[in-house]
This record gives sequence, structure tokens and C-alpha cells, in this order.
Amino acid sequence: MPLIALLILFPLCAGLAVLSTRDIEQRENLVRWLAYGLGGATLLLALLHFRTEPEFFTLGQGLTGALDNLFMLGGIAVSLYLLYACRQIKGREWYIPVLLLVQMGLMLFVELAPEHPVVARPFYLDSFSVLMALIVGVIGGLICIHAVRYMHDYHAHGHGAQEAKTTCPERRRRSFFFMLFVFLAAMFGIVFSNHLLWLFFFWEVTTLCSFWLIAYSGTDEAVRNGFRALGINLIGGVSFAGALVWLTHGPGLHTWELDQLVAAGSALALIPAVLIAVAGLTKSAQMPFSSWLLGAMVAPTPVSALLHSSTLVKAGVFLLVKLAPVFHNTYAGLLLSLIGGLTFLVTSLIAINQRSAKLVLAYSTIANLGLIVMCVGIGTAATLWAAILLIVFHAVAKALLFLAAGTTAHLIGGRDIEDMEGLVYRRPALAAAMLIGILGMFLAPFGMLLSKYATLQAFLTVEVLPLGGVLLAVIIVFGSAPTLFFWSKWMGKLVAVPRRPQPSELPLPRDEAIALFSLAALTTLACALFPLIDWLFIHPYTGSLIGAGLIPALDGHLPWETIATMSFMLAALFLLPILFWLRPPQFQASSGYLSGANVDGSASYRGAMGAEREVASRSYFLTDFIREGMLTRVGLLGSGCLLILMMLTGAIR
Amino acid sequence: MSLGEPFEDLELDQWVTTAVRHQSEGFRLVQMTGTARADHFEIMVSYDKDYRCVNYRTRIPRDHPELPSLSAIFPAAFTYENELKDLFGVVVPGLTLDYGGNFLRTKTKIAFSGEVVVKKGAATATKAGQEV
Amino acid sequence: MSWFPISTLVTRNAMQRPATRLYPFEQRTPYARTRGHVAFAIDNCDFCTVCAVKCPTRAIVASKKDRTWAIDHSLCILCENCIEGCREGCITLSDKPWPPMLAKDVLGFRQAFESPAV
Amino acid sequence: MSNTIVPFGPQHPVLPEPIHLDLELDDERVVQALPSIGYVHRGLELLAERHDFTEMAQVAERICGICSFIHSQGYCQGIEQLLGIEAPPRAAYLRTVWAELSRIQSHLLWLGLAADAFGFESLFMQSWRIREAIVDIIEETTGGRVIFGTCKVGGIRKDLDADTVQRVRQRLRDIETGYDELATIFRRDPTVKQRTVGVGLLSGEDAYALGAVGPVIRASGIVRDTRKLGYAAYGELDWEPIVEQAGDCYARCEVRLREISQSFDLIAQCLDRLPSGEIEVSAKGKRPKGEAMFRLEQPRGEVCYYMQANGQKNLERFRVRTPTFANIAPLVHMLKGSELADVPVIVLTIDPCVSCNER
Amino acid sequence: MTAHAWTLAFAFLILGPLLGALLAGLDRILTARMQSRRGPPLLQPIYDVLKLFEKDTLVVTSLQTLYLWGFLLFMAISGFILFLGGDLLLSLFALAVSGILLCLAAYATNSPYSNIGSSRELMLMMAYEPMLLIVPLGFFLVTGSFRVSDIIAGEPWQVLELGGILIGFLFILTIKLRKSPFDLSSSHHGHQELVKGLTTDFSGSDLALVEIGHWYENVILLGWLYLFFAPLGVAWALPISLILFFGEVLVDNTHARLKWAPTLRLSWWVTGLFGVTNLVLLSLFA
Amino acid sequence: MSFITKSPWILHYAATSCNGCDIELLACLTPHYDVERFGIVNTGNPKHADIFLVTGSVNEESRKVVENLYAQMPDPKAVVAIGACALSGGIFRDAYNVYGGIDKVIPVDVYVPGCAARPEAIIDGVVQALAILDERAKERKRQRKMVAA
Ligand code: SF4
Ligand code: SF4
Ligand code: SF4
Ligand code: SF4
Ligand code: SF4
Ligand code: SF4
Ligand code: SF4
Ligand code: SF4
Repeated sequence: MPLIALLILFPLCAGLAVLSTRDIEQRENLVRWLAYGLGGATLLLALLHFRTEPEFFTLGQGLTGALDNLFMLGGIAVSLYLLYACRQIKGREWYIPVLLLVQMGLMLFVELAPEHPVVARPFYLDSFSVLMALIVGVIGGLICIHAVRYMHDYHAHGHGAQEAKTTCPERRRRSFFFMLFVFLAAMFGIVFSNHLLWLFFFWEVTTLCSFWLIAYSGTDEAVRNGFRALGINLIGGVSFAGALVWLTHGPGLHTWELDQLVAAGSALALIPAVLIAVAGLTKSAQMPFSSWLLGAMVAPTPVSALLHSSTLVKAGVFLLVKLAPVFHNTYAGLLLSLIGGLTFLVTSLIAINQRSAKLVLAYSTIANLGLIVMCVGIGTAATLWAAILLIVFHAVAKALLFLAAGTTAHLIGGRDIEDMEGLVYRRPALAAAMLIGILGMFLAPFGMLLSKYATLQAFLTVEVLPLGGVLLAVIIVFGSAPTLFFWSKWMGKLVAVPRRPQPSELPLPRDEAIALFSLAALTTLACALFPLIDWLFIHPYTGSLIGAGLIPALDGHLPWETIATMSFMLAALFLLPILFWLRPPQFQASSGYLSGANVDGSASYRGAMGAEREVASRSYFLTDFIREGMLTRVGLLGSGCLLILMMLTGAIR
Repeated sequence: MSLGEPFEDLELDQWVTTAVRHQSEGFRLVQMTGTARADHFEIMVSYDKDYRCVNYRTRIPRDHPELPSLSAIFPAAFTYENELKDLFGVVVPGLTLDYGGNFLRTKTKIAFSGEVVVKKGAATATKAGQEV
Repeated sequence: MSWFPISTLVTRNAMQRPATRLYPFEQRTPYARTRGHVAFAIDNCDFCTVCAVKCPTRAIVASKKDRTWAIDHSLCILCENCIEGCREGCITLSDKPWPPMLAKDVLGFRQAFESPAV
Repeated sequence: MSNTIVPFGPQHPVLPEPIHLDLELDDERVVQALPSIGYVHRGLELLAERHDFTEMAQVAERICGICSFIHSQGYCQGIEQLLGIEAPPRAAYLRTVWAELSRIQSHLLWLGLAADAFGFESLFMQSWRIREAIVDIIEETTGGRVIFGTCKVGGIRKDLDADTVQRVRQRLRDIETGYDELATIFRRDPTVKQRTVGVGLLSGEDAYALGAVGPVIRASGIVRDTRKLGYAAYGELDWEPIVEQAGDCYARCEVRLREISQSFDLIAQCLDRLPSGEIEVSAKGKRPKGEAMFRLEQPRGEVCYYMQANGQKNLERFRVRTPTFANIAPLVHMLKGSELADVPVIVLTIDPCVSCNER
Repeated sequence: MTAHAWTLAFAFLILGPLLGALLAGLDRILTARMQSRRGPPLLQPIYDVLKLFEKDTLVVTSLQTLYLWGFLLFMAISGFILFLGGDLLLSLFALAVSGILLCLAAYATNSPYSNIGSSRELMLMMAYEPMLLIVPLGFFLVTGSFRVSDIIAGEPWQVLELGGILIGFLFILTIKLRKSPFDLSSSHHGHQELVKGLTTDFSGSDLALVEIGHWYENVILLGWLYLFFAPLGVAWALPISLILFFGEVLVDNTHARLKWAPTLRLSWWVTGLFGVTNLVLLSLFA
Repeated sequence: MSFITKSPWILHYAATSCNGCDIELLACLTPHYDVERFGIVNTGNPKHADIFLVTGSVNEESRKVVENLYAQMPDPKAVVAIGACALSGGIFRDAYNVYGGIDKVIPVDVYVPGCAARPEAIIDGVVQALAILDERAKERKRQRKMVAA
């Protein structure tokens, strides 16, 4: 328990400490040390509590009461701050304050209820939440380290320089790291709270932080996107609050404790679970709610990495995974899976259209979360196993990719994938990190493959509605193809040999290097040692759920040779370049084939009108074939219908 | 088969107006070419309609070989005019798609602009013998 | 069944003997008019050089003074002008192509003949 | 935003001849296609200064190895006009026979290359197999497989005896049967249609305005076949120009397919009506004088010969405007907005003749 | 994992290329005969590769060789898993990795035709991956396992239950074998708009690696095809799958090359129509 | 005997030929002559080719192209010039844009005369080139061994 308190309070204090520094250098050093400390603390937690059975903590009566009041006031404060921020809204954004007020009303209705359920054990800890904490602490910490240098550059040049300087005064810059730390504290809160009201408070804090961070640069675009994020997250908030109202005043289940909600099973808990799931869907940017995540890409890259790849969106799926036992074997669960599936399919396709590295990452993030949601909706041990592994792999690999994309943008001055041509030759280390990230994202034997393997197997054996499983499997089958396309073409750009010598470039800053290489190492380790992760964290968690009879016993698990073969492939993928490096072949170099029109061994040719032209190759975006607008519309409509259906089936049961 | 198609001489300033007239009458550009003479270039253009071909000739002086472009009237003229440019050294103001002398790159530059020396008879055997 | 005709054709082809002429192993009989290469018999030649004059590529070089006649097969375009021009019938048309050469030695192909022919 | 920039040619397996296109692609859509020529330019018009007017017939024949005969025919008829002589009727008929044989062989050759351009290898092989039979006839009657060498100023150099005529007629009938099967395949194959229908559209107005000739303009619904001028024996034969309306690649293929059948028919007519008599009139001692513009129809369309002479052995000016040259502007027009995979198909459906084009 | 399985797997590693080369040789002879040509000797593919090793290798970047080795390695792994009786899904993933590495090798050269070739290859992968993935899924629904050894031990009539999937597989087999109408990215024949597509900038031993990889691929694909009929016993299954395999030669010779967009659309339609429908029916009635 | 003689892949380039020789060369690939019997494949790509078949003479534009293509062919390789034009310029030898035969720019191993060169002659020429290639392949092997040693 003290550790949990530490984890929640430490970043909070850290944030305050950062806020109080005046000197930039001092502040940067402080951030570095605090981030290391945070990572260390979570590692300590993990060391102490791996393979742990769920543990619940009680607080003293007085403390609970005090915290109750504190969080209630805090909640109101957050809402009020947001209301205050709403003075900047424009036009159609009037719905934001309305939602805020509704949510505040609902919460007050819950909290001031005459006889509300008593929460005996407000905090808990199980191996899954430890794993989440590890992700938040380590990856969040690394992202903070990356941000130190990145924000330095961000303000030193580029649009950051022009815009942030005018719109964001020094105070705002200081608050940046404060907000990061507050956000991490809230994440820990979400991960460890068993008290749904407290959880909701932390939830609100993350909403606030994301709004603030997205709008950070203060440009109109950033502010608008901030409000979009806020608005959509508030929909989730209202839905969450609705669930709380149901749990407080509704018939049947009467509890404020998460574990009891889960344990109540689908018969009793489906309605609140569905409502909370909607909140989870908004936070994890699933299809009808996905637009905020794309808009949020205007934020500085570390923010994107932190909020939108590795942590914030994970809060959404974290909650969904927690609720999975409730969804197991229900129509609502199947529909939830279908929402995830539709999101996966549509966003995978759209990602092909994207030029900007960040947008590709954003779409693939949504797609991957969709995959996780698919797993959650089915809610068997195998799919949960897959979902959690996906969370882990996605968190490390995506954080790595985001940071690498940001660093690349700073170093070579372009965020388009097209600009990254020849990165392997121009910036080998950076390119290696990026390649590891990409491989981790989709390629056998790395991360996603495993999870896809498990999900496919699980889907085909799903029993709610036999067709549903096939449908989901088919979605994966069709969704994987575009994934393969856009990742491969990105890799293709990275490995392409540059056409002319590149000018000497800036050195890779140390902070960014540390973050990138640690993440690259983590990605590799996660892939290589995933059985260990499984054994340490996932298996105990699913095991305890099975033990409690919440989900059926483990069905077909991965056979050992499959894992062995995967490891062998992984080893091969690493050994081959090393062998190659040790004994490089001695081949004569020549220029590419240019129909015989080459000019002196370069990449230019003698073209029409006597001009010497350099060839150019652009990867394919298939904009004529895959129409982003149309797909988005289909996705929104389809997922909207599914969402409504899900809520209906939830209610009808 | 002799068609008795006419060859008419034009003044240079009628060059474009004739083209415009033929274009509006539904004629089609058949070809343009040149012949080098001692003190001028003869430029020829052929239009046709319903299998009837009419040919016009104009002269441009060697020291000021400038020919207004027809490519705005007959888009297809750009190939012929570029050719005239490269082979005869004619300047063609107003060319829509100007290859800048790179339409036909040749070993001997502006090969057709030289004095027309008609050799008496074919190459003689003795000369050939020396060369071989 | 729009792919039917092509499928029939292709299968029929596969069943039948290939149309291939197994060239170096089996050689077909040339037509009477086949232009293979220009053959020369010195016997009647009186070195009038008509052939050389008529040759558009100057492949033939003949000299009345030295009584020599030479042909460069790398230049000959088989136009038959020389054959038509020669009143002595020294030049004939062979239906075999002149074999490929490893060196284009112009002098080497100029075969000089002494006046009483060999 | 940068586009893909690809040098298409001069050496490119889809093009048997060197021509270059600077292609600018967006994905695979052609944003811009700039042609560049000159890879085959020899400068043979100026060879008229070196070769006398009879020898020039052999140079003219080598303007191109595919329509070789028609080039020599055009040249010779032009000179005949300047000399004021006319080839005897038998020569005119045999010239027509050879010209049409050359058209069949050229179209079959094109058919094969076009099939190859959209990856239909067996069709390529089949059409060249049939073409080889035509080439055999050509070889038997002229002695050459590609360069006929039978046309001369004043007539032709070689006659056909009755036996040969009979044999040729018989063999052509057999070949035509084989050809009909091939044409059916080409017309009906769904994948061929996929690749050609609606591709490379050229409206009649555009075709006319851009000066397209030959099958290209006829496929756009405009009747223009220079053979209608009635040179050689064409004035005396029964035939009508072949026209299609669609203006796409398929229509251009169709025009050529039908023209092959028409040529078979024209040859049969010629051989049936073959007049007897001399095969040449002597041009001895005559010298060309004056100027002439002679036009005739090659497999690829109208070719123009312009000749100017002043009574000497050598022409003063010799000029050839070949069909491909006229079709370049329409080609550039059609390429814009097509797809990379369509480029070879469109290029081949104008059946480019770089060799004659650049002379 | 019986000794027999291990023997088979190692036999694949060593003899696989040989068998694949013979298949390729037969293919070339058959193609030639269909075009009424005489065609090359049966061992021609082997001569070609041995010749390529005799030649110098020109590279644009030395890294391209690395990716090609990766391509070959993963191709071999994929086949190894298959013939070991291992996990079909895993074999498929290895196949995909190998395909991607081949594309990377071509991308690495950064020359226009190679690049377009690999972009097209990726599109083809996008076209056939869904169907290829459905095959193991179908087997799973029928036999309850992704393992090849279990599939072979299945019921003889499973090929009937998997009829639609078989059709879909035969369809994408055309793509995988780089046959007309789907030889968009590179073709075994000359003369196409992409020069040699993917392989344009490989030469000498690099190109030989690609060829050997394709031989492996031939055998792997034949193996996949065989799986459908495997429960019938070798005596039936092998001839049937060989006939179907060479049926592709007929297809190759009766079609023009399609463009990428129709290819993608068509193969997804076929996947949906045959593959997915079959899956749905299986899950409804199984 | 080295394998190169069993699998000679060709590259064809029409320098400034009149097409006559080109179509005869193409005819070699088609059913009646089918040079695939000898393992010959028309690659259309210098990087895959062993024998460079050039038709037509060299002019201003094609000079560079022929050089480039030759340079992009990996050793061992051979060049066969086909037709009078490629040998010497043929009838166009006097034209103002013609430099002469192919050997003006790259070393030629076999000269196939004719206008147009017949398919049979082309096949003979390629067969001659095979002997040369065989020699070169062996030489190359020796060189490589020496480098390795
Ligand atoms: S690199 Fe781009 S994002 Fe970064 S500070 Fe400069 S302009 Fe802004
Ligand atoms: S033309 Fe005849 S007669 Fe005169 S020299 Fe020549 S061979 Fe003798
Ligand atoms: S015979 Fe002929 S070549 Fe000899 S001198 Fe007389 S004209 Fe000249
Ligand atoms: S056939 Fe023609 S080119 Fe050959 S030697 Fe005789 S005249 Fe000269
Ligand atoms: S024309 Fe006849 S006789 Fe005169 S030189 Fe020539 S070959 Fe001899
Ligand atoms: S278009 Fe010209 S170069 Fe091509 S085959 Fe015809 S005549 Fe020859
Ligand atoms: S278009 Fe010209 S070059 Fe082509 S075949 Fe006809 S005449 Fe010959
Ligand atoms: S040698 Fe003759 S056929 Fe060959 S390209 Fe030259 S002119 Fe044409």
C-alpha cells in the first residue's frame, strides 16, 4: 500500500517541484532524475509483486472519508476549471459545457446519495495492474526524458518557436512538465483504484491533462483539437457517471467497488459495464469516437507518444480488460468486439492513405486498440492473454515509433514518411530504432503476430454466436493485409539507399538517444521474453479470474513448438545482420537501372528536352482506391449503429 | 499518282493568318518542313481536308531565320517546329512545347543549314577505294 | 466462355508438334530468291568497277589498275545492285547468309585476286 | 509533393525501339509524359545528296524495316511523278500485293507486341507464328524477309510466275483461317478487354485536331485512308476504309484486326485480276525535275514524301513525314491521366514506328 | 514430431530447391508447348541459377544482399515448418516475412522500376494475404487444429467441406506463382512495363537467391495444395495437386495481365465470395 | 564447359536500326525459331544479361545509351552486333548523325552481317558468342580464385 501511495503521490509532488523551479537547466535535470526515480519505483513494485494474487487494501475510516471528500472537491474543481476553459469555445462546441454540467450533476447526484454503498477496499493491486503500472512508469518516464530535450528544440525552432513563444509564456512551459507528471499520477490512480468514484476522479484528471497538453501550443488548431478531445472524452465521462448513478440508485447491483462489479457477472453488471465500456471506448479512441486522437497529433510529439500511444488510450482498454469477464459470452460483448473490429479494419485501410508519419502512427494506434477491444469483447482467457500482450507490445513499440518519428522530424526536418528515405544510411541508429518499432508492431515473429495467432484461434472457438467468431476472424484476416502494406512501405522508405550524398547533420541529442535506445531494447526484450511476461504478470491475472470462475478455463494455449519456432525466427532476424556485418560480401556497386539513360553512375538520367533529371520514387498511397472520406463515413455510421445496439442489448438483458 | 496538288508561295506575314484560316475551315496540319537555299530557307507547310492537300511555302532569310509558331493554332505543329529548329536552326517564337534544341540531338549540329552542295553523280568508285 | 477459344488454341498447340524449326540441326531449304550473301567468281571479271559504282554502301572496291576486287560483307546490304549491274555475271546471289565474323577486319575481307584467277 | 519520376526508355523491354518518355507518376497515374526522341535519328533525308535518285529507293526502303516495301513504293511513285512516267499495270498490282502483304505482316507484328505489352505471351507467340507464314511468302516472292528490295523507279524488279501466284493464293487462304481464330481470341478475351476498353481515349475531334493518322484516327470514327487516293491498284479494287467509333485502345486494335482481313481480301482481288505485261518502264536517261508531294497509306497511316529536283541525278530535297510523327501529339495527349500499366498499351496502340519517325 | 517428420523437413531443405526447379522447368516446357514452341531443357532453371553464380554481382547497395538472404531464410523456415507438420499459421507468417524482405531488398536499391515492382508486390500481398490466412482458418474449423500433422490425419471428405476455400486458394495461387493475369510485380517472362519489376536491380548471385527462393516457394505452395487432398492418401493427393498446380500454366497462357486495382478488387471479391462464405457455412453447420 | 553457355540471357537494344534487324531478332524468340531451346531468354534488363545484341549503328543519342547498357551488364559478357548498320553503319554510314558501327563505342565480339540479318544468322552469331563467353567465364573463375587466395 505505501508503494501505491508513493506511486500516486510521487509524480504529483514531482510535478509540483518542477513547477517551482525557475532555472531551465535546473528544471531539466530535475525532470530527468524524477523520471528515473519514477521508473525505478515501478520496477521496485514489479519486483515485489510479480505473480501476485489480487491484494486489496483498506484505509482507515477517517482517511477514506477524507479522501472521499478530497476527491469530490477535486472532481468539482476539475469540472470548474474545465468550465472556465470553456470560455474559449466556438460555435458548435457549446455541447462541451453542457456535457460538463450534466456530468457534474450526475456526480453530485451520486455522491450526495443518502445511502451510498460503502467502499471497504478502495485500492487494490493485481498482476495486471502491476504490469500497467510498469508500462506507465517506465515508458512514461522514458517519454519524459525524451521530452526534456525535445521541448527544448521545440521552442528553439520551427513552429514551436513562432507560436509557442508568443502564445505560451514561460509559466506555461513550466506547467508542461507539471502536467505530464500529474497525468502520470492520475494514470497510477486509475490502475490501482478499486473505488469507482476515485477511479472516476483520476479519469477526469487524465481528461483534463490531455486537453491541456493537446492545446499546449496555443494555436487555434491546437485549441480546437483540444476541445474536440475534451468533448469526446466528456461523452465517455457522462456515460461513466451514468454507470455510477445506476450502481448507486439503480436496481440490483449496489456497489462502488470495481472488483465486485466484475465479480457480479453479466447477469447483474452488464448495464453499468456497458456504460463504463462506452467511456473506455472514448478514451481508447474507438470508431465513433476516434477523431480526437487524430486531431491530437498537433501536440508536441512526446505528448502524442505519452497520451495517444502508450498510456492515456491504454487507460481505456485497461478498464475494458478489467470488465471483460462481464462481457464474456454476451451479445453486448460480441458487439463490443465488432466495434473494435470495424475500427481495426477501417483505420488500417485509411492508414495506407497517410503521408505524415504521425498520422500513420495515429491510425495504426486506433487499429491496434481496435484489435484489443475485439479481444476484450470475447473475454476468454486466451483473448485476454492476447489483449494484454497487445497492450504491452503496443505500448513499447508505439512509444518508440512516436519518439523516433519526432526525433527524425527534428533532425531531418520533415514529418512525412517520404522524407525518411534512406534513413538507414543517413541515421543508422535512429533507423534501427524505428525498424525495431515497426517490426514490433506487425511482423512475425514479433509482437502482433503472437496476439493475432491467439485471437484467431480464440475467435474460431467462440460460442456466443458461432457466426460472430468467424466474422471477427475475417475482419482480422482482411485488416491484417493493409497493415502489412503500410508498414512495409514505410520500412521500404527507410531502407532505400539515398540517391545522393546527404549533408552532414545534427547530432542525436543524448536524452532522446537514451529514451529511444531504452525503448528499442525494451521492445526487443518484450518480444524475446514475452513468455516471461506471460508467466510473471498475465498468467497470474487470467489464472485468478479463472480461479474465481469468472471466465472459462484456459482453452488451447500456444503449443511450445510454436513459441520455440517463433523464438528461432526472432533469433534469425537478429543474427542475420550480425553475420552479414561480420562477413560482408564484396560486390561491385553500380547505379540502378534507368532504361540506359543513366548519367555517370548517378541516379539522374538524360531526359526529354535535354534536361538531366533525377529519378524519384514515392511509395503508394492508393488514394484513388481507398477513399479516406468514404471509409470514415462508413466506419462512423457502422460503429455508431453497433454502439447503440450494444447499449440496447446491454439494457435488454 | 499525280494529284496536282498546288504549291503556293506566301509572304512571311501571311504565314500565321493562312494557318488560322485553314484551321477555321476545318483543315488539318499534315506536315511542315524546310529546304535550305543559298540565301534563305524555304519553309513549307501542308494542310489537308477531305484528302485534298494544299501546300504553302514561305521564305525566311538566313541571317534572320525567324518563323512565327503555328503550335497555338495546330497543337501538333510543335513536333515539326522543334525539328525545324534543330535541323535548320530556325528560331520559332511562340512554340508551345519548346525542347530548346533538344528534340533531335545530332552529331552535326543543325545539319540542314549548310550550303546545298549537290555532288555531281554518286560517290565515285575511286574515292570509295581510297576510303576503304 | 469467352476464354474458351484461347484455351482451345493453347491446348491444341500443346498437343501438336511445336512449330519450331530446329535451326542449326535441321536446316530448311532456301527459296530460289533468298538473298543470303553476294558471291563472286573472278573468272570473267574484267574489273570494270560498275559493281563498285552501283554499290550504295561502297562495300565493293574494284580496281582496274591492280585488277583487284574486294567486298566487305559488313557493309553489304544485299541490295543486288551489283548483281544487276555486272554484265559479266561474276557476281551472284548465294542463298546462304554470310557467317558471323569474329573480327570486322576491313582489309581482311578484301580479297585480292591475281589476274589469271586461281 | 513529389511524384515518382521514371525514365521510360530508351531501352525498355516493352518497346522494341528506342523512344524515351519522362514519366511523372502519382501512385501509378501518369501526371505528365514528356517524349524525347532522336535515338534513331540518322539523317537519311540528307543522304539524297550522296545517292542518286535510283539508289535513294534503297535508302528509302530502309527508313523502316517493317513498312519497308511501302517506303520504297512511295519513294518510287513520287519519283515517277517527277519523271513523268507511270509504272505498268502489272507492276502496280504487284506493288499492291506486296504492300498489303507488308501491311498484314506489320499488323500481325503489332498484334504480337501489343499482346506482349499487356502480358499475354501466348497471344504474342501465336500472332508471330502466323506472321512467320506471311514472311515466308514474302521471302519466296522477293528473296528478303523484311527488306523486300523489289521496288524500283519505273516498276518492280521481280515478277511472279503463275505457279507462284497460285501457291501464294492457296497459302494465304490457309493463313487467313488461322488468323481468324486469333482475331476471335483477341476480340473476345475478357482480360484483353479489361486492358483496352476505355483506355487511352481519343475523341474524333481531338484526333482530327491533333493530326492523328492511320488506324488511330480511324478508330476515333473519322474516315481517312490515303489508299482512297487510288494510287497503285487501289483505285480499281473494291474496298472501303475501316472505321471504329470508340476511340479507345480496343477500337484501335479492332481497326487493325479488321484491316488484316481486308488486306487478305485485297491481295486476293489483286491476284485474281493481275494484268499481264511489262513490269517496268525504263527510266534511263531521265532526270527528275520539279517538286511533288506524294502521300500513301502505310500500316500506321498516312506517309508523305516531298521531293524536289532540278534535273540532276540527285534530289535537291527529300523529305518524309511518317505516320508516327503525326501520331506523337495524340499520344502525348492520351498518356496524360492514364496509368503506368496503360502506358505500354497506349504507346503500342498507336503502333509507333520510331525508325521512320526519326529517319 | 516423429522421425519421419524431421526427415521430411530436412529433405525439404535440401531437395526442396531441386524439386522446385524441376517444377519450374516443367512449367517452362509446358508454357513453350502451349505457345507451340519447343521450349528449354527440363533442367534449364538449374542451369540458369548455376550460371548466375558464375556471373559477377552488381549491387546498388550491399544491404540488398542482406535482405535477400533474409528472404531465402524465411522461405526455407516456412517450408521447414510446413513439412515438419508444424503450425500452418506460423508457416504462413514466415512466408509473409520472406515476402516483405524481398520487397525490402528491391526498395533498398531505390531505383524506379524496382521500387514500383515492390510497391506492386506489396499490393499483391495485400490481395492474397486474406485468402491465404483463410486457408488455415478453414482447416482449423474442420480439424480443430492449425497443425499440419493434424490436417493430414483429417477426414478424406474435408476437401469437399473446404471446396470454396480451395477455389479461393487456387485463385491466389496464380498470384503467388507470378502468373498472368497477376504477374504485375515481376514476371518470369521478359517484356513488360516494369522491365523485370522487383528483380530489376538484382544480378548474379543475388538473382540466384531470388530464384532459389522461388523454387522453395513452388514446393511450399504445392505442399499447401497437397494439404487439401492429403487425407486421400499420397496416391490420390499428389497427382491431383500436381494437375491443379500445372493448371496454373494454362491460366498463365490464357490471360492478359491485369492492372493492380482490378486485381486487388477481384481477389478480395473472390476471397469474400469463396473463402468467407465457406468459413461461414463451416461454422454454421460444423 | 561453364553454365553460361547453357543459359545465355540476352539484352537487345536497337541503336538506330531501321527495325529490320530487330524484328528478325524478335522472330528468333517466337515459335519458328524459339531460341529458348538453348536457354536463351530475352531479359530486357542489362543487369540480367550475358549477351548484348545491338542492331543499328551509333548516333549522337544512342552512343551514351549503348555505353550505359554495356556498363550495367555484369561480367562475363559478350557483344554481338547484328546487321550491316551495327557492323559499319551500312547504308547510313554517310548520314550526318551516324558515327558508324557499334564497335565505335563498345568492344564487339561477333559481327553478324546482313540487311536484315536472318534469324538463322543471328542464332549462328549467338552460338559463336557462347564460345567466347565460355572462355571468359573460366577466366573469371580463375581471377576470383586468385583474389580469394
Ligand atoms: S521540428 Fe517541427 S514540430 Fe518540431 S519544433 Fe520544429 S517546427 Fe515544431
Ligand atoms: S560491266 Fe561487264 S563488261 Fe563492263 S567491265 Fe564490268 S564486267 Fe566487264
Ligand atoms: S564500264 Fe561502267 S564503270 Fe567501267 S568505265 Fe564504263 S561506265 Fe564506268
Ligand atoms: S548487294 Fe548491294 S550492298 Fe551488297 S555489295 Fe552488292 S551493291 Fe553493294
Ligand atoms: S561489275 Fe562484275 S565484272 Fe565488273 S568489277 Fe564488278 S564483278 Fe567484276
Ligand atoms: S513504325 Fe517505323 S520504325 Fe516502326 S516498324 Fe514501322 S516503319 Fe519501322
Ligand atoms: S510507319 Fe514508317 S517506318 Fe513505320 S513501318 Fe511504316 S513506313 Fe516504316
Ligand atoms: S542492317 Fe539493314 S535491316 Fe538491319 S537495321 Fe540496318 S538497314 Fe535495317
